[in-house]
Amino acid sequence: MSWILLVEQALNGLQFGVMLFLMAAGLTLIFGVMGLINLAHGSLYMIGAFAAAAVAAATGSFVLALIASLAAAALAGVLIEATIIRRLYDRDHLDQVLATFALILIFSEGTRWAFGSFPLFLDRPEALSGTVSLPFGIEYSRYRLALIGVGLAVAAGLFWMIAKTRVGIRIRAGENDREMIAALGVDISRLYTLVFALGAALAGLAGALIGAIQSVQVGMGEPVLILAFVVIVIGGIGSVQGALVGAILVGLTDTLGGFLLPKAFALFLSPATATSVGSSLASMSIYILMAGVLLVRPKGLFGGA
Amino acid sequence: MTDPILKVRGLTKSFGGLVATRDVDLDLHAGEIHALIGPNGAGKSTLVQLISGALRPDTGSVHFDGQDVSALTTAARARKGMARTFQISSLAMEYTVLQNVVLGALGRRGDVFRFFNRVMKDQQLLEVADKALAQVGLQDVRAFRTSDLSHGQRRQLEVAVALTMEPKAFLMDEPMAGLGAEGSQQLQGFLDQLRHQAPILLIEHDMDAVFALADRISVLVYGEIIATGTVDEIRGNPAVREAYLGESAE
Amino acid sequence: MKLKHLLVTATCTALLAATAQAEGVKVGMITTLSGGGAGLGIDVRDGFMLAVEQAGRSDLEVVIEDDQRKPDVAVQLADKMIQSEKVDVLTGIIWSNLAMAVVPATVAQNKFYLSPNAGPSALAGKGCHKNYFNVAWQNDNLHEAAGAYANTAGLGNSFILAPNYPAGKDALTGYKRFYEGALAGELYTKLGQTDYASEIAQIRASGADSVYFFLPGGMGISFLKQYADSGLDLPVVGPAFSFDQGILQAVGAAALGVRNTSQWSKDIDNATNAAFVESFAAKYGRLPSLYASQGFDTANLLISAMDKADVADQDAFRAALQAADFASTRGDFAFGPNNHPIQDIYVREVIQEGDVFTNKIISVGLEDRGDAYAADCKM
Amino acid sequence: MTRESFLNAVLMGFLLVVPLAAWALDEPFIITLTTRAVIFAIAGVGLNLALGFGGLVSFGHAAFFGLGGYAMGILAYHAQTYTPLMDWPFVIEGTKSMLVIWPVAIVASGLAALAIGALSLRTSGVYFIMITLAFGQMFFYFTISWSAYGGEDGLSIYVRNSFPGLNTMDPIQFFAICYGVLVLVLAGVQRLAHASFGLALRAARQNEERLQAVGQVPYRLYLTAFAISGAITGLAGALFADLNRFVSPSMLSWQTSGEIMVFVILGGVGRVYGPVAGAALFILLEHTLGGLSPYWHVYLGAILLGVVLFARGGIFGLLAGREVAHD
Repeated sequence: MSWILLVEQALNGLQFGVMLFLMAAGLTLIFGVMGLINLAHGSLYMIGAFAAAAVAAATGSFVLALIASLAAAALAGVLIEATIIRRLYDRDHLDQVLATFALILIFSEGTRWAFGSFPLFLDRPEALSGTVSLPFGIEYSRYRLALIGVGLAVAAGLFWMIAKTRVGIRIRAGENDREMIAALGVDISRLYTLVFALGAALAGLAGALIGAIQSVQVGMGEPVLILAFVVIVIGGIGSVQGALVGAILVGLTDTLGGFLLPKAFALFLSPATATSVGSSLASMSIYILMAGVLLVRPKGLFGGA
Repeated sequence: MTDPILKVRGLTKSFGGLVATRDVDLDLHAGEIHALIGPNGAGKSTLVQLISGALRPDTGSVHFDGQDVSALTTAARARKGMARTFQISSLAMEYTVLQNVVLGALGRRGDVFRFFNRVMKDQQLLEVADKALAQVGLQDVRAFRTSDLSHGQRRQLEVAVALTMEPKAFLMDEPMAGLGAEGSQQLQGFLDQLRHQAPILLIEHDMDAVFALADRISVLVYGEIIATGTVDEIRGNPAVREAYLGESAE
Repeated sequence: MKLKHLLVTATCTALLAATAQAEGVKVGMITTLSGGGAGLGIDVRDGFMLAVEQAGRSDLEVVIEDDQRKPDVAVQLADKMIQSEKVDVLTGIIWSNLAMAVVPATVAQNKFYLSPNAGPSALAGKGCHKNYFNVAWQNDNLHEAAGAYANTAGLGNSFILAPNYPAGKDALTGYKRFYEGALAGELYTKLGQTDYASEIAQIRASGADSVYFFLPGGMGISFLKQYADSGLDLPVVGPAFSFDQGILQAVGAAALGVRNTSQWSKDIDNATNAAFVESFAAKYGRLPSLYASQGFDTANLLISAMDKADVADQDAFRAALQAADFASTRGDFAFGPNNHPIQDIYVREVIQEGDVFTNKIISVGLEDRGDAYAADCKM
Repeated sequence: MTRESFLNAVLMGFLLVVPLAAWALDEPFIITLTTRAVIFAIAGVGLNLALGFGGLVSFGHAAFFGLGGYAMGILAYHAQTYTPLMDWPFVIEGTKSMLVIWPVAIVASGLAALAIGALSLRTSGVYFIMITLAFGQMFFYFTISWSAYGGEDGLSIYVRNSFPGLNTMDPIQFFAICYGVLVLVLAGVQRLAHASFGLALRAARQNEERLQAVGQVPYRLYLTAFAISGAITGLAGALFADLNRFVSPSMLSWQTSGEIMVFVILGGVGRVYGPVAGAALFILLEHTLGGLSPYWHVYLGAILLGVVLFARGGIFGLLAGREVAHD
C-alpha cells in the first residue's frame, strides 16, 4: 500500500464528504430554523437527479440539466412546504417523521409511475471526462475534482450568505428565537418557504451531480438520506459548520474505513476472514462513529445549547 | 439556636465568563419563612437550581437536614424531603388532579418499580393524596384533568404534591406569579399556616406578600447576597433601596 | 435423512389440507413489480405472459402478485397462492434471498416451483428437491464462464469484487473455480454501495491486468460509469446482469466493449429466439432482456409439460418437466440430475446499434455447463 | 364501559371473528393475513410502551424485531441440522420448541435493548431518534454480512416450531397461539400502565422535572421501559419468523422500524390497544390497495399523511375521543 493511494483515498473521502454536505446543509438548516425533521429530503435529491436526466436527454446540455435539477427540486420543495410541511412545524417530531415518511412513499412511487422502473441515463459533461495529473504522480478523476470544487464553493457561499446577507441574519435569528424573529416583523412564513426551497435546491443539485456518476433510479435518495442524518447528528443539528465537519468526517471514515479495515485485519487474520470481517466492520463504521460522538457529546460536535 | 434545616455556604456558579451567583450563604430554620428577593437577572433562578440540585455549583456546599447533599441529584434531594414548587407550573397535565398527588406520594414511598399493582387503588397512597388535597382545598376537583384547572388551582396543586412528599422544607419559586389579588390573598393565608409544618424558602416578586409573610429576607443582587435580615431591617437598608430604586428607574 | 423426515411430516400436513385439483394448470407468479429492482420482475412477467399468450391455451391460468422485493411479503404471497388460489405451480421470484424464503416451503407442500431467475447454491446441492426446477442458471454459472473466458483471453492477474453478501461470495467463488491466473486483489463492497472511487483507486494501484465484478442493479451502473470516468483502461468482465437490455441504456457508452457472460443473447441463432425477440419488441416496444428470455422459456417449459401429462399426476408431470422437451430461446437446453440447466454460457460484447446499446456474442465461454453442486443433490 | 374499552372489545372481537369465519369458509390465507396483523400488533404494543408511554421515539426497533427473529432462526436451524449451537465451554443444542425459543428471544432482545437504551438515553429529542436509527443500522449491516447464518439470504426453517398439543403448521392453530400471546401481552401492558411504574413513566413523558421533584430518576424509568419494549418486540419477531418459517436481514431494515412506528401512530400513540388497530388497518390497506394498482404506495402515503394532518391521535383519537384518565 503506497501513500499515494492513501492520498487518493483521502481525496475520494473528501469528495464523498462535500457531496454529503450539500444534502446535510439543507437538512440541518431546515431543522435549525423550523425545527422540522424532513425524511423526504432524499426524495428531493432523487427529483433533482431525475429532472437532470430528463433535461440532459432532451437537450444534451449538462448545464441546463443542473439548472433543471435546482429548479425542479426547489419547486417540489416549495410545493410540499406550502401544502403539507407548513402544518408540521408546531407538531412533535413523531408526527413529522411519519408525515415525511409518507411523502417518501408518494414521491418514490410517483416517480416510478412517471419515469418507469428502469434506471435513467445521465452522464458527466465531456469537458470533465478523464483524469488530471496532480502533484506526486496522482491521477485523479477530473469530474470528482470538480465535485470537490463545487461542493466547497457552495459551502463557502452558504457561509457567506448566513454571515453577511439579510436572509442569513434572519436565518440565524430564527435559529435562536422563533418568537423574536416574528416580533421583528419578518414575514416568517416566507422565510420558512425560502429556507425550505434553498435546502431542497441543494439536495436536488447533489442528486444531479452524483447522478452523473451513479445510477439514476427510484429509491436512490434513501441511503443518502440516512447518511445525511448521520452527518448532521454528528455535526450538531442546526449547525451548518457542524454539517460541513460532520460530512467530511463521515466521508473520510466511510472511504478510509472500507479501504483500511480489511488491510488492518489482514495483519492478524487469514485473508478471506480479514476481507469478510473488515468489510462488515467497514459497513458499520459510520454508525459506530456516530454513536461514539453522541456518547461523548450528546448534542453533536457543534450543537452547543 | 438549633442547626438550620437548609444551610448553604459559599455557592458560586459561573456560565462562561458570567458569574451567576457569587459566594452565597443562606440558612433556613425550622418554622420560618425566609424570602429571597432581588431584581430580575439577579441570579435567583440559578440559586434555586443550585439548591435543588438541577445545577452543580463551581464551589460551595449545600447541607440539608444535617447532611451534605452537594453531590446528590435533584431526585435524591427530593427524597430527603426537599420539596420544590416551580415558577412555571410543572405538573403532569394529562393526569387528573388525584393522579398528580398520588404520583407525589408514590415518589415519596419510593417503590415505583412495581409492574402489576393497581396504583390508583392503593389505599395508603390515596390517604396521603386526599389529605394533601384537603389541605390545599382541591378535594372537589380531584377527578378533573389537570390541564382543565385554573391557574390558581394549578398553583395549589403544586403545593399539594409538595405536601405529599412529607417535606422537611419547601423551596417555592414565585408561587404568587400570575395569581389575581384574591388568589394571592388566599395563598398567602395558606403559606402562613404551612410554615409550621415545614419552613419555606420563598422566592417571590410580590413585595406585599413578602413583607407580610417573611420572618427574614435575603436580597440577591448581581449574584451576591447584599443583605439578610428581618422585614424592618431590609426596609431600612440603603443598599437594598438603591438596588430596587435602580430597578424601578428603568 | 432426518431432514427428509421433517419434510415428510410437513408434506403430510399439507396434503390433508389440499383439495382435489380442477382441470388444467393454475400458475402463481410472485415477482418484484414495485420499488427497487422492479424492472427485472416486469421483464420476467412480460416474457412469461408473451409465451402464455402465444400458446393461447384456455386451461392455463396465471395469477400474478408483487412481492415488493421483501422476503416476508413473498412468503405471505406463496401462502396465499397455495392456500387460497390453490395453484399447482409457483414461479417468478427474482432474488436469491426471496427464493430461499419461498422455495423450500413450496415444494414441501407438494407444489412445483419453476425458477425463472434465482439459483442459490443451497437449492442446487443438499437442499435440492424433485419439484424444484431451475430454468435460468445456477447462481455460479455466469461467473464460472467468466473465469473460463479469462483463461482463454490470456488474462492472468484479475482484480475481483462483489458485494458482501452470499450471492457476492458465490460469484467470486464461481469465478475462481475456473480461473487459473493470479489474483491482484479481492474486495467485498457494501451491499447497495453507490460510490466506488475507493475500489477503483485500489484497482489502479494493484497492478491488475483485468477486472471482474459482480454488482447487480444500480451498483453495477454506478461502478461502470465511475470506472469509465477514472481513465483506467483495463479490460472489464462481468456477468450479464450488469449488461442486460434494461440497464445498458442507463450506463451508456461507459459499457461499450465490455465482455460479459450470459446463457442468452438476442443474437443466438435459432428460430425460436428470432421469433421471441421480434414478438417481444412488437408487443412491448422494447428489446427483451435475458430476464425476459428466462420468463419466456419458463412458460414454454411448463406448456410442454402440460402437453404430455396432467398436473394432478405429479410423477408424470415431473417427468415431463424433466424432459425439457420445448424449443428454448437458448437452443440446446436440458436438465441435470438436480433439475438445474445444462446449457452453453456465451461471452458477449457490448456494442452500439444505432442509438441502442446491446450485446453481441463473440464466443462460447463454457459448453454444456451443469453446475458444481449436482453431486451433493440426493433426490 | 368507556368508549375506549368498547372499541378495544370490538377490535379484539374482529381479530377473532375474521379468521374463524375464514376457517369455516376454508380461506386459509385470510387466517395467515390476520396472523400477520396480530404479530405486527404485538411488535407495535412493544414499541408503544417506549414511544407512547415513555415518549421515547425509537427509530431502531427493527433491531429487536430482527433479533427475536434470529433467536428463533438460529435455534431452529441448529435443531434442524442437528448441529450444536455451541460446543464450548458447554454444549448448547438448538431447539424447535416455541416454549424455549420465546424466552430466549425475549431475553436476547431485552438485553440488547438494555444496552442500546443505556447508551442512547444519554441523548434526547432528535438525537435519540437518530442514535437508535444508527444502532438499528449497525445490527442490519451486521446480519447482512453474518455468513454463518445466511447473510442477506437469511435462514429458512422448513417446518414451524412446535407448541405442546397443537399443530403449528395448521394456520388456525398457529393463529390461536399468536392471538393468545397478543392477549397476554396486552393484559400485561394494561396492568403495567396502571401500576406504579406506568404512573411514573407516563408522568416522566409529560414532565421530567415533575418526576425528579418527587424524588424519582427518569433515566431509570426510561431504560426499564425501553428494555421491556425491546423484549416484547423481540417476541413478536420470533413469532413473525415462525409465521414465515424464515428470517432475514430485511426484518432489521430501517423501513421495518418505520412500519412498526406507523402501526403505533395509525392506531393512536399511548393507547394500549392503539397498535392493534394500527396493525390491522395497515394490513387491510396493504391487502386492498395492493390489488388496486402497482403504485399503491402512493395511496398508502396519502392515507398516512391524512392521518397525521387531520386525525391526530390516530384511529383511537378519532373514534374514542380524548384519552380518559383512569382512576
